[in-house]
Amino acid sequence: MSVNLKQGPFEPLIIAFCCNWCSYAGGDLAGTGRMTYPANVRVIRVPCSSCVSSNFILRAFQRGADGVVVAGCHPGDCHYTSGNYFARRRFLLLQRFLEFLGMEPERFQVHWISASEGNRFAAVMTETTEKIRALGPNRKLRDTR
Amino acid sequence: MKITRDNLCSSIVKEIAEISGENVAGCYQCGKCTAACPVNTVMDILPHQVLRFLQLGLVEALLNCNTIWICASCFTCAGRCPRGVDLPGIMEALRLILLRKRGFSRIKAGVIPRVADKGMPEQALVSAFRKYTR
Amino acid sequence: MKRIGVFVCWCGTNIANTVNIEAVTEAAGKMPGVVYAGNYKYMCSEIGQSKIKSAIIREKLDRFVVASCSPRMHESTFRKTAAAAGLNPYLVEIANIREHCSWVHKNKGEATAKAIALIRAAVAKAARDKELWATQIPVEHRALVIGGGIGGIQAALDIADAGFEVDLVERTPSIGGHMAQLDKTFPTLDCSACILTPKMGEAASHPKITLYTYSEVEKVDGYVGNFEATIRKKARSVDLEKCTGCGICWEKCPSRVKSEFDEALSMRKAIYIPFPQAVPNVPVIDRASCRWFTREKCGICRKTCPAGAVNFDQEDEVLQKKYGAIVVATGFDVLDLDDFGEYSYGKHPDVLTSLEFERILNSSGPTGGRLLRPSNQSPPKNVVFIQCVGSRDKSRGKPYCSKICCMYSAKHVILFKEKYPEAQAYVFYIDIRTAGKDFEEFHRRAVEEYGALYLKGSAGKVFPDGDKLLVKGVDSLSGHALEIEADMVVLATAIKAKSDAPQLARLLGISTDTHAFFMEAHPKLRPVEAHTAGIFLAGACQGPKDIPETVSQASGAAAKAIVLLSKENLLSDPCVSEVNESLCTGCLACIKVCPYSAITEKTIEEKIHGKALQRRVAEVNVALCQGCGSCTVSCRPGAVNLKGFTNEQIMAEVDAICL
Amino acid sequence: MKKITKEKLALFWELLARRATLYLPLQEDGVVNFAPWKNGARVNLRENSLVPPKNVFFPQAETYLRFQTGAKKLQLESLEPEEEFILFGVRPCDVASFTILDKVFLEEPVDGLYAKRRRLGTLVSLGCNEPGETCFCTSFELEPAFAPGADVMVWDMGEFLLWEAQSEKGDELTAKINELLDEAAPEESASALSLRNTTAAGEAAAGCQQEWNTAGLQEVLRGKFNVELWEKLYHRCLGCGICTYLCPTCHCFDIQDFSRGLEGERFRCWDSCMFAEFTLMASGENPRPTQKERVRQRFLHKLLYFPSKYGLYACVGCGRCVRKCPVHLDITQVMEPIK
Amino acid sequence: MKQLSERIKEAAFGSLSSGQVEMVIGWQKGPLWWQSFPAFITDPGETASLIWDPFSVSNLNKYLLNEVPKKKIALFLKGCDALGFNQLLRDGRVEREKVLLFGIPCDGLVDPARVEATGLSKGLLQVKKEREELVFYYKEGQRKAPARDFYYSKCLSCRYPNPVTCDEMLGEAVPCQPLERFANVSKLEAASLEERFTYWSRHFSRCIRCFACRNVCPACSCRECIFDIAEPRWLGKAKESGETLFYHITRAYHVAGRCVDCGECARICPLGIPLAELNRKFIKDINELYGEYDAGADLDKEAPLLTFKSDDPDVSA
Repeated sequence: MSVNLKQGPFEPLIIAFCCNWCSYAGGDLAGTGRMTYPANVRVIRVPCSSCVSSNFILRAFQRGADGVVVAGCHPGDCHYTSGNYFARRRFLLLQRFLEFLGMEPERFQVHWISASEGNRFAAVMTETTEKIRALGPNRKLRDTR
Repeated sequence: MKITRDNLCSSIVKEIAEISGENVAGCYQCGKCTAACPVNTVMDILPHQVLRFLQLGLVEALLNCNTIWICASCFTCAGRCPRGVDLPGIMEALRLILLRKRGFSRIKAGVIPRVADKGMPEQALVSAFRKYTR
Repeated sequence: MKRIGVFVCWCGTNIANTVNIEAVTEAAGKMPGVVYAGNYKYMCSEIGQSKIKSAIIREKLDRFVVASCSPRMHESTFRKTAAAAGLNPYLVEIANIREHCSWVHKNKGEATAKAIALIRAAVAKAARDKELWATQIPVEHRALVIGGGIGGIQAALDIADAGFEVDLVERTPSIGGHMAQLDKTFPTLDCSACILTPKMGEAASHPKITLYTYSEVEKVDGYVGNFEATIRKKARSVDLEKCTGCGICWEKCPSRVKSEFDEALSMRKAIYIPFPQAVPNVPVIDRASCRWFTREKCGICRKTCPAGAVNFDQEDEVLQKKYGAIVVATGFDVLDLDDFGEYSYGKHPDVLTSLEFERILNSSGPTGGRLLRPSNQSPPKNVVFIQCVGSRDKSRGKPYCSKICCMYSAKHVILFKEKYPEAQAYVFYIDIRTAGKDFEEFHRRAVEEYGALYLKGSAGKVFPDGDKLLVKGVDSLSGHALEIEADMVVLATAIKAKSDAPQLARLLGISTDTHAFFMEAHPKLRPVEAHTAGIFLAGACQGPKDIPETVSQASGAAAKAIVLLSKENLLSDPCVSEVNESLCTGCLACIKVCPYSAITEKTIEEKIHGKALQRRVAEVNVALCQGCGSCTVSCRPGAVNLKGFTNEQIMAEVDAICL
Repeated sequence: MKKITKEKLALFWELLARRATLYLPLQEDGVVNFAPWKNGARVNLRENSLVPPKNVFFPQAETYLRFQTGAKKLQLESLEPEEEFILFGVRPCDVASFTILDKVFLEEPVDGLYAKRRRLGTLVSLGCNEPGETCFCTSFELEPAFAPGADVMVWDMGEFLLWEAQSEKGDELTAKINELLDEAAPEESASALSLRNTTAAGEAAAGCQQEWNTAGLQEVLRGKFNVELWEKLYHRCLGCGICTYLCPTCHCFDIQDFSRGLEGERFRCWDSCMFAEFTLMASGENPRPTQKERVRQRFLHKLLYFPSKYGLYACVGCGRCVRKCPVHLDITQVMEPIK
Repeated sequence: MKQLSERIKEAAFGSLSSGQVEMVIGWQKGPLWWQSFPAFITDPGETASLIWDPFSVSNLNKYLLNEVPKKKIALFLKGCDALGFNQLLRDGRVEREKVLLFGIPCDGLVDPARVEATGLSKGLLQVKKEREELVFYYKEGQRKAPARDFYYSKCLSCRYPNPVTCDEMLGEAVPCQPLERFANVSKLEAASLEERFTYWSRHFSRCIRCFACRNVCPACSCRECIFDIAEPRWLGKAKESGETLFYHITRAYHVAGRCVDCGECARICPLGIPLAELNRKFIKDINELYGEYDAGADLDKEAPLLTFKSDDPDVSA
């Protein structure tokens, strides 16, 4: 079994957890508007950004993600009113903690993208992919098997 | 500055309303008159301020300003006023009070040759005299 | 082993142009658990769906994945397809290879690889799908309305008219609320009492409405469709049945106390009705000021009551009632002006709040409608109205706009000028906000017809000057600092939430905003619902409102309640959280993060090493849970899982998508 | 007997490491553990390692099978260690622990992975000059400064190390590095013997307070499965794995799979009888439901079950558990009341 | 300390013999100078064996999770233990009315490693504390040294030397002179990303997953830990750096906002991994971002991860 680092020029793998009501819909809108962003991004749909456990984020890194994005409704706009406020605290602490352990902070990002922000969705995904491409493959949490 | 009902409803305020036929209370100070006025840059009290002064009963300040004389009665302000206030009419009322009641003359025949250029139509001079003198 | 089917949709050329359908179908066929993979031009079409149905039967599929457009588009379609083929509809997963793939990527190789990854994740998730069933929750066909102001009255009437029983609980001795205190209403200048009292009477006599005045809700348990409320009927000391409302008792009563209804501008008796049109027209004894109760002397009311209705021994009565829906219409309070010393409020009798002014204007008020200066009973010639007292003031007051002050100040100007045409009204305002039908016109009338001088700016100081009040203010339009000699000053005091709103919120399990107004479930789309299912909001308890808004929100809340009450059973979305009790430690962190108060604690008994032990665990109320999943993350051992999005499922998706 | 002066050690490590992977007690952040030597590593020959060197023969986790599942066929590939290595600086107690592990892993059915590693490794033992505070190897009739099971025996004599091959493998290794070894003078060789004698004279004599009379312990413990002592003893156990993971003789393991899509690998990894899930069955049943049963198991396994089966105690008196148990469940003490 | 020791015996005897409690949890002494360990006593006659000495470091309150008393259990709490007790209380893991708490003011405890580092341990028989000094007893005689020189570093930065909760205080309150507790965190924060990664990788590479750090932690009180659960298996058992990192991130994250900073995780780690610094990073960040919060002490405040403010700092990059 390989270490899952593909041959050829480095193509980052970005896993994006998107809340169903805003960011996933924003992603849909990016599609309907035929905007483009790199195919490196793969989206997992969750009901709310507050439903994204650090376990999933770390798991993605272990299993080969070079970057992880969590996207949710803008603060104040949560479909469930308060979910993203809790998420905001959880993720800010996690982000700073990962940085403390020596992970590049760019690898774990949180963005607020509304259902109407298809362009923002595409822009965030493009930007993130480019940033991570520049950083190179993540080896720090990755399972070496 | 003290504001009293007497000032607000002084006879001169009533007279202005009577001459112009306008209720200055109609103005809500959006400032469109001033914004539209082609000569606002040379006025010392701006058109909307004229109305505000009247709402506050501050007539004397208006009788001493240059605005009422600079106003050419082009009616741009009146045409654009969302409240339908006839500001040129009020300007006219202020002028009339000065001219009729106080014997004020804005221009005197003696200065005309100096200020008028040669091409000025006589009709303009005549109407200026009608407008600016007793 | 699972038997998973994968159906790849071309979406005409929408997907097929960018994604290599054949390659994707082939790859899908090799995924773990997949026993069939096929593709078709339009999966969502009748033919497409029948292909799925026949494959389910032919291949004995026990779940399937559709790789197509966004699940937000056709998830429900394919769930129905599953149901039609005899599969539980929650055994379907969608891989979004259109919006999230073919439409946003240009390179066919990349898009194909990504489509495969997305399908792999969906397959991994589907393999862990479980059959889910909506639960049925019976509905108690009765409503509780808390608050007997115009909002509560309207909601109660609407619900009752729809044929459901309503209990209307009001804390004070009479229904009517603030509206009963008002003289006229803007912008029509209808007499407030004239339009309110018929409604009060209607509520009192409605066969489906039970009034509980002088009563309070003490406890609410249960959940949507099945609330159980504890109502305390405070001892009125007067028998509701026997009393005829003749009024002899309060005429004879020797104790005088400041009238709450008249904003302390008049005196009432210890046995009293708050105002002449009170409903019910039955007095209460205010035991704190009654001589019988404080000194055990007197008893005049009991002696004089021709009906023998006075009963000093009456005790509080506590009722337990069941309800399917609750409408909260508890109204508002007026801001306390202790922090606004510059207005001399409380120091000079001629400085009044708008509500006090309203009482003075009112013909049934303390002055019998004669508008006179409280200090010397002379007619006022100059009255200064100051708006935004405490509103839009983030340092000493409330940062929000109280919304009704611009309009009632205009109304006050007009009423004042109607009484004293020769007098002058001055209004200090910061902005004039007259959004409402006929509102701007009404305001302009105050300015233009009634000659009120509106001064843009605020008053900085109000202080006595002889027998007058000197108001120092500014007209920021002309840039003049002003002084006005006034006979009266009326302060448009900010509206605030009821001071005990947070307690009520806790009791109901709903939330309040930063200003203690009750929070609506969604500011735009669910403005009359509270977060907690089955609880609805009406009127100023949710934020400052005028009468028509209150009435319409009350009708909206009533309509929502009626929708709920008219159902025999509620069907709940099965994608809700569930607690694995054996893993649950009972830390109850989940309760703290649940926006819907859907999680409660319960005690379970279990045998550990032969000993029966009791311990607390979390319990999800499926009727209240909306499926956000916030609780799942707050649970460290993962004892709480969101059905349809379990930890195991998301983890499997992560593993699969990262391959 | 040979010797090597300490100045030459750096060169010596380099030479050894060129022959095979060289495991040495290396110090990092104040902790000494056996690890492959690399240039610049800090070798500590004074202290015994914290984690016993059993992990060189029996790693904490080792993959031994790779698999690939397709739609129909299953492909398997076995893995086994290939690399020769030298394990230098193992204390005699830890060398004795290999004898115990050998009983478990080398008797039928033979554990191929362990057996292969035993074949691939050359064991160089370093005698102890002075017992540690928690040492009690003499309680098990071991010699602090002599390890019969080692391929080479080494003694630290201050300025130099004495080197004596004790097996064929030891001779081979000696031959390979002969260039750096000098012949020891007779009186130098004799000093090794005197060191053996002084240390063997008893740890008590050398200032050690841990002396544990294990005579007849096995007999005493027989039939003590249900005594009340266990009821009292287990309370303070935190249920962590320190004692078992730091024990040179503990050898329990678990088998786990790791998979990534259709590919995967199977590995074995240390497990600890102190953990609740060690005996947890898939049904949810747990035959050792509380820490009491687990603590009892650990002590009885070492001192009763193992000796009953193999004829020797599964404890070598290295003192690691005594030193590191956070609640001082000291094996030398807790058995006293039973006696 | 002698006095305190006596008071502990008295308190234990009193509460057991009066029938007020059915078990007392305290400390007993082993044969070696540093061996002080938790003791569980049900017989009043055995209370004389209880001790209090500079090595009574074990936190006793977590044992409450295993015991199911019919009546009450009495136990002794130091300042740090009291914080942990409150956290267990908050997590609903102990019932207040089932315990009788004796508070012990504690100005610091001795780290045997520091004694060893000075060479004082050779032939050492006993260590006693006399006022501000430690007295080291040997066969040949005794030596003295300032006590604070030998304290655990966690004790030197202790901010709650006196228990914040108890039913009865044994002994006088001691002064609190904590050293800056975030010094190491700040130092690491100032280092480069790679330096930090190397630092933590080196430390984590030693981890043997004995779970002692978890088992000793008063904030880790789950009935079944996420790391032990087989389905789904979050933490594999391989010796993989990624998994070890997952373990340490998750352990620290799970106690974020709940860690009482007692430092037991770092003290207990047999491999010397500075685990408390991970917890302190969270504490420091929480204090900076959401306002000072002392888990176990600030009982009127909501735990920082279970609440929010609408104007919290944003996480968006």
